[in-house]
Amino acid sequence: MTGMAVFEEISPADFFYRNRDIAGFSSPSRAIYSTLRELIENSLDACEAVRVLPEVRITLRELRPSPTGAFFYSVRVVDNGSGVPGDKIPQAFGQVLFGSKFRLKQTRGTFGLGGTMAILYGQITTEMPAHIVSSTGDRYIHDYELMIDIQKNKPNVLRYKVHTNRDGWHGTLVEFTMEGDYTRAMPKVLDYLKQTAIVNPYADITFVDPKGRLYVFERTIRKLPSPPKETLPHPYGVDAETLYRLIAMTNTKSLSAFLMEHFHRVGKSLAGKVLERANLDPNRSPKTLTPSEVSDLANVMRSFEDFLPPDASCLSPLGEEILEAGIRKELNPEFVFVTKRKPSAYSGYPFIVEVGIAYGGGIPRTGDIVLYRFANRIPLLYDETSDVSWKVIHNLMDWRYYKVNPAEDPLAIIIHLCSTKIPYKTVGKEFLSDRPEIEREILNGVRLAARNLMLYLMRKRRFEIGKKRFDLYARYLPKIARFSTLLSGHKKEPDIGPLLAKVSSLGLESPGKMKGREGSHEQSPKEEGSS
Amino acid sequence: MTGMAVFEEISPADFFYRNRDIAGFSSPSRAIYSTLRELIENSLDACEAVRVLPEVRITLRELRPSPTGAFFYSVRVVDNGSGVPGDKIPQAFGQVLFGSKFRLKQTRGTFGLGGTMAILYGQITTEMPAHIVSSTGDRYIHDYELMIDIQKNKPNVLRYKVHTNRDGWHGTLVEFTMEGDYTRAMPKVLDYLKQTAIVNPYADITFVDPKGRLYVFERTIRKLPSPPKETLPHPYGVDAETLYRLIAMTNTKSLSAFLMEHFHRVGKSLAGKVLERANLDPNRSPKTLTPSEVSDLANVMRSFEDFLPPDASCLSPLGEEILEAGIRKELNPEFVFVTKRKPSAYSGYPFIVEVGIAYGGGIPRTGDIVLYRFANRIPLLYDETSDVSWKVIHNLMDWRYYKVNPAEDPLAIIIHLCSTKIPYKTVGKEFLSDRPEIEREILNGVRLAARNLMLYLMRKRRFEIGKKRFDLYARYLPKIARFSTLLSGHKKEPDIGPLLAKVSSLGLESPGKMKGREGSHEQSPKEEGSS
Amino acid sequence: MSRALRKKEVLERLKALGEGVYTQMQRGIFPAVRMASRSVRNIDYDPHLRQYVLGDQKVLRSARNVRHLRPLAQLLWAGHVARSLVSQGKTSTLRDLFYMAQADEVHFKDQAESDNIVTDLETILGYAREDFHVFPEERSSIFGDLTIEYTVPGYEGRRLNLMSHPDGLVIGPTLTSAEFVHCNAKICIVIEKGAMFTRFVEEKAYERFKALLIQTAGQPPRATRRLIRRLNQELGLPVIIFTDGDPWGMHIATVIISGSANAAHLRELATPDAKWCGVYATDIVNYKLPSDPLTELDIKRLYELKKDPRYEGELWKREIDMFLKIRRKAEQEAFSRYGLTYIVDKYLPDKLKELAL
Amino acid sequence: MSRALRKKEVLERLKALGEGVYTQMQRGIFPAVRMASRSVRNIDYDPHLRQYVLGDQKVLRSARNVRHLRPLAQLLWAGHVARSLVSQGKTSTLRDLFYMAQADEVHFKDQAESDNIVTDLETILGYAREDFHVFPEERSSIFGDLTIEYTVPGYEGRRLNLMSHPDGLVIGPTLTSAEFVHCNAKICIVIEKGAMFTRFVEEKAYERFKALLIQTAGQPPRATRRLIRRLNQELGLPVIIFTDGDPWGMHIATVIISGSANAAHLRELATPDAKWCGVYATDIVNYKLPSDPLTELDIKRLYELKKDPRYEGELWKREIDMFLKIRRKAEQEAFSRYGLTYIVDKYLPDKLKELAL
Repeated sequence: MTGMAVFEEISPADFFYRNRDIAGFSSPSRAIYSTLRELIENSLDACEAVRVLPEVRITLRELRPSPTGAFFYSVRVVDNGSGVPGDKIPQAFGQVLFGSKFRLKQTRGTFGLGGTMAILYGQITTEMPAHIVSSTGDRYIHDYELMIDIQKNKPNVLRYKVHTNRDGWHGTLVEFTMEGDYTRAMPKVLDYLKQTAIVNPYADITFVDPKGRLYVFERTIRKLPSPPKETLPHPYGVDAETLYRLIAMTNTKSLSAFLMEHFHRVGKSLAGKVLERANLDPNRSPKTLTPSEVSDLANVMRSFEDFLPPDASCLSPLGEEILEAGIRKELNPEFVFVTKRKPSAYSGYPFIVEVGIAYGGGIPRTGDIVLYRFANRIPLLYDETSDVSWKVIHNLMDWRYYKVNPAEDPLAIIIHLCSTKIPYKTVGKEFLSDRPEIEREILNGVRLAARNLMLYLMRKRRFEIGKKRFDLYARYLPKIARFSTLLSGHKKEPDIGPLLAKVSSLGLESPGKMKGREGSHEQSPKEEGSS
Repeated sequence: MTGMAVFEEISPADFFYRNRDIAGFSSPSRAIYSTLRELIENSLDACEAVRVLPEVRITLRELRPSPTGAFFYSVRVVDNGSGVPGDKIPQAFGQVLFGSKFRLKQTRGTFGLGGTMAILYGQITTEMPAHIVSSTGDRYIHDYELMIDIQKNKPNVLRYKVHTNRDGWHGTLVEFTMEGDYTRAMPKVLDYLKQTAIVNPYADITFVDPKGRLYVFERTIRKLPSPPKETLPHPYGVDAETLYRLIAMTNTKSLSAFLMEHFHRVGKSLAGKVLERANLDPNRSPKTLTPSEVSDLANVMRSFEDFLPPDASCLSPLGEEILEAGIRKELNPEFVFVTKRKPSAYSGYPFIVEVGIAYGGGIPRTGDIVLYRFANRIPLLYDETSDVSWKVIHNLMDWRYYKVNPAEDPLAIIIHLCSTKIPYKTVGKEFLSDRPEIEREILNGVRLAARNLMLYLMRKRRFEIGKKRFDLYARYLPKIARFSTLLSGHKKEPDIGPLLAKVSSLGLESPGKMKGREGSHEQSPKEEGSS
Repeated sequence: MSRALRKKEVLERLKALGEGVYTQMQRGIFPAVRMASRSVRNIDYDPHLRQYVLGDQKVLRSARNVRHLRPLAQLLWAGHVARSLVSQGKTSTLRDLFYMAQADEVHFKDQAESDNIVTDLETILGYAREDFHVFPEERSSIFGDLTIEYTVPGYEGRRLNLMSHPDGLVIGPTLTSAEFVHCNAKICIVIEKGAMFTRFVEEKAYERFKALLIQTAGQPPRATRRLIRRLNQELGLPVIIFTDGDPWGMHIATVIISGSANAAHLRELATPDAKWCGVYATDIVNYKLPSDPLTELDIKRLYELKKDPRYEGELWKREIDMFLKIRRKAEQEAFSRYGLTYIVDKYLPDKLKELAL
Repeated sequence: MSRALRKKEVLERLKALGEGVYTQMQRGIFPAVRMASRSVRNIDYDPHLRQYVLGDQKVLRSARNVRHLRPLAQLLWAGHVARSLVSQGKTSTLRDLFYMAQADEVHFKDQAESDNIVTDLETILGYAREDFHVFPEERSSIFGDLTIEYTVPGYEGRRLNLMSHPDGLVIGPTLTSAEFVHCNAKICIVIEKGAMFTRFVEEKAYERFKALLIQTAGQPPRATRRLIRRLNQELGLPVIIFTDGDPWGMHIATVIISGSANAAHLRELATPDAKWCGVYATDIVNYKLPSDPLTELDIKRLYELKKDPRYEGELWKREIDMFLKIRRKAEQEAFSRYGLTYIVDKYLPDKLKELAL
């Protein structure tokens, strides 16, 4: 028999090396964008982790042309964040699927791939080591040069030095070379930075691009969003696999204690009810459960109606003040309304939706609503039409009801979703899948925002109408006086002064009041002779 | 300092367990579709690997409602393919990133994730083991029950039996339980099966769905596509990382031999030219290269102009005969044209594009072209508008030039890309990224197909015109005779017999010939008095 | 009512309009003008008068309402212009009026707006705009053995027999305001199209049927409708109307017979005893006329007519149903398939017999 | 050429057409008819005749070409109908013709097709369709001190003075075929619109300027163009043309003066000495007329006119450039902003002086 298959195993680093398209490194221009983005997001996370107002300095230098018609660049990002402990640095930057982002806590990155993928890509395209300098603010600054052993998925340290940290500096510097195409990536990169500034108005970001141009995104508010807390899993998100893991590691002696200790918002009485429904003795040791009992328990937990929704303390929304500051700073609109929705949950993961609407001023008329999408403070730039927000705005909203014309009005909508787990559809982190719970919250937020915009526009129009009103009287009363005088054959025109005075002082009935039987005659003009 | 991150490592199985959205298991209905698809594709690959006409039997049974409002199903797929060697079965079905598909050879699966992900998903949702029976056609049939240890990414064998293989059976049976929603998945599943039948007309596929309905896709051609061969990497696709690996494992003693032995289509003279360009001695041992020399060599190889394009023997296109048989079988059109493009390459990966066009007959008028996309004989069903084929058909083709109206004509276009590496944008394998080389081949194929359709439609019209021609003479000559008689005042009408005889026997000049100065008067009618 | 008397009354009513507004303003109250509403809900068919009339609902144009300011100013201006035209014996058109407004800095955004104000003025005065000398631009024409005497300045007392010019005489302000002196015709045939009018003249239908021929060129202008009414009322001529065989042709006849909803505020335009004599839907069948399929718009129109009180007679009902059954329509010229003289030699005598005329 | 002679020649040419086809068929060859091409490339402006004429290119309608079969049959049918009309002294319209075809089972897909065949027949015969008694449906009208004598059957020898009816007399087949007997007018004023025509009558422009007034109701029908030419050629009346001030109004004047490309196959329709007297673009400026912005279509049309040889005179160039400069247009009625009589009291005398008439 011929053609027998050969079976083999590959490492995760090797897998992503072979399939780098799916992580956002499909072309030189995309690679530049993805690299900057991953590094900036890691920096911002590292700052917020230690409650420091972020300062991120980015430098991209062009080195020489590459053989494929693109260029080689040196990329360097420095932040004032938490820093990485010296002994973790090699793995954190030289091993795929290693990192600090696998817990149930809101962070920007999700897959634990980004930073290492960027370094991996740089290594593949230039075969040069990466340079990492970091300190957690203690007495030492750690300084590494390393490469990734792709087949083994292990870091390979080429050089390691320790410096004395005289100034108590904390933060991380990442520097490496890579192939890329900045010219083509530039619009997206600048767009990304601008949008990042919208949701991080408390950050100070500078970027020196390969042409030597300096872009500054200044801090306009000195308030950080409240920090997220780590949380236990919510029972709704549990499956048998999770239960197995927890049973293996628990120290609890009874099922009742097991549920209370390892799950979010489960108290004694709720634990009892759940176990009763699952036909399990609350005092039994969790270690004694059979596979089918584990499976039953998981099913009961997922379908039990009385759990409280997950606590949102593990989330860190921007808050209305920060979001509004960011929108005003970067978009400079005539009108802004922002709203933070109450916490909600999907599949046991808590989330909060924040919605902003911006009208007029610096918002351009593009023939459509300008949509800014953010997930855990990351701007989402690609594949807008696949995103649930796009669906909400274009398919679910009836804008006519809010007297808004998306094709004509200068309008921007800002959607920020924060969650312990963002439901991306792809590793490229570009758009959200349409979970019904999230869709509903976005829709309600956009509705509230639209309602407030409508009220603003109505007030604005009312004011303008009042101004026009007097002008109309001043224009037409003299004519009515003149022609009625001519028609009736009087010599002297009547005095319109008293009537004009009434208009300006008393304020006549509003136009709306005159409708009905005695209203204005609104028959439309017709052609002579037709009927 | 607070909020210090905790660093940890996770297994690949764990990574996909936590992020199953990205592999196509985002909802119960999507999970059913992805599961069937992965298993069927594995089966077809296994049959073709041993040049056997595929017979695939699929059964999906509904077991009971699930707590989330969906259902539990038993899924079972049996094929007559190569089978898996007994000792490899646990890893092949119980370990993520293990499989037979990591080599440079055209296969349906790409990521080596599909089958195991389906089993993993079944285990997560039902906590039941999977049942695998397989034989390679030798004396033994291996029969396993196993589960996946997700945290360790290792198979956990619960039961193992060996049966005697009396009938020389070879093939694989996979059976497990899972949560799903067949009712919602049904349209996509049936669409998938129909499209699979288009590109596999040599396969016999049956499907019994949960309602007990039997769907049969019969074999209509007994010819298999020529088998793909494994191939060496092409120099254009090389990077420093690949070079490192090859240097580490090579037995060659000189750089010249190294290049000739490990790369596709590199002979002695080409190897010499490449090494000269890289300033390297052809007789030097590859093991002595420094990192920067490796990097330089990779750059030279990627930018060297004189390499032959990769050989396509590693590819297995359907061929025009099979593709046409598949289109006729499932779409039953009035006209079909298929074309296989010459092999080409992107980034060192060879590929072949096959294009079919089908017109009329069973093709519905939908107001747009019906597009069927295939990659390595896999139908692509989702996200059509993101695919490069969609771009070609809607943005790059000027259909008017081919006298085709996509909004009115009943038209289907079939695009099949085969390659050792399909450039998917996502792990979900739904659409192709727009590599310029691929885009160009698709465009040229569609153009050729459109040109042939245009010729067919023109011939068809010409035939119809000929038929009408005689009728027109038979109708109008008598009138001309009558009115000219009346006008001239003659008594007897002229005999039109000789003229009619001329029309039917001689065949007059074609209408096109009469153009020019003495041509028909084509002034359009105008209103009286205007000019 | 004599022409002189009409003129006097128009002028008096115009003055009263001005006086009312003037007095209100002098008293320091926001001036308002009340008039009958012309909204659809206030238009009723009067079976006694056999035409549309306005009901009792009124609307108020009041300067209290800012949206009424401009129409009120426009209305008074239009009154002022009407007064000048009538006193000076000049005529004008709706379009002239639109432009004249600019001289007085009264703004109309388009002619539709100024036309509507003229209709307001008609409603308030109870007189058609021809009575204050605003004429339409479209013209119909007439031919036949009727002698008229002009009343316009410069032509007073001069007479003309309307058979003088076989191509037809234009029906304009001078003919409309002329008196009838002598008539030898026994019937008035109103024809929708100029070509058919010429055919009737050529085939000497005016002699054979002792007919006055009028061509309306589509929907007849009001001046023509009033002339037809006068021929019927003053001279006692029966009137028959010959149009294309489709809902639009039927409606030309109906507007002549029963007036239009648009002119419900006016009297003396309708000729209730006039008869429609074709082209009927049944003619299309009986005469096997070349025909075209009804369009969707035609069919929609037919269903509207079914609900219209003016279409309650047997004839209307029968023909509407037949149109809807055969779903086809035909033009007057369709009779040409039987030769040019057929319509006068055969069809018209048939029809007169059928209508017992 | 006298009317009787014209008639004889028309009949002879019709017969020749039939004879040619008949003979070819009898010889067993596919019949063909040759005629001057009316394609744009074959239309030239003849500065001597001062009108468009056809060049030397010919087209062949040949039964060898299947696409010519139907038009050839239609052409012969149309010739047959023309012969019947002329011999019987009847008239018809383009629309009648379209329907009459059905009696003879000759199919036209629409009236545009049958109209085009009539134009073919005109080209072959060298006579306008009025000469074979096919008249348009649109009508113009006339007023002024001209006495005519009818030639149509039944009215032969009868005379009429065209001042008989101040609303105007319709210009139809009988007037077109009448002879001029006596004329006291010294000028002919052609006016685009009916309302302005009435204004001229009312203001007695016909007395003050000794004028014949003609209203064209838009683009004048050919019968009216030929009448204007006859007034100019036979009676020596200068002709001035007064239209709206826009490219379309200019073109009404130009078609009267120089003919249309559509009728390049015909002579005796143009009046090369007629003058356009407004509304000019410069009038809009000088008289500060109420005006509207030019539409895109207007502007496109102006650029077309710039390239048209009929617009080579100084006046045309000046006005086209001015229109393009001010980008505005005005209607004739725009003069009403200065009151209704302004146009006759002030504007027209100014213009006559300007044109030295």
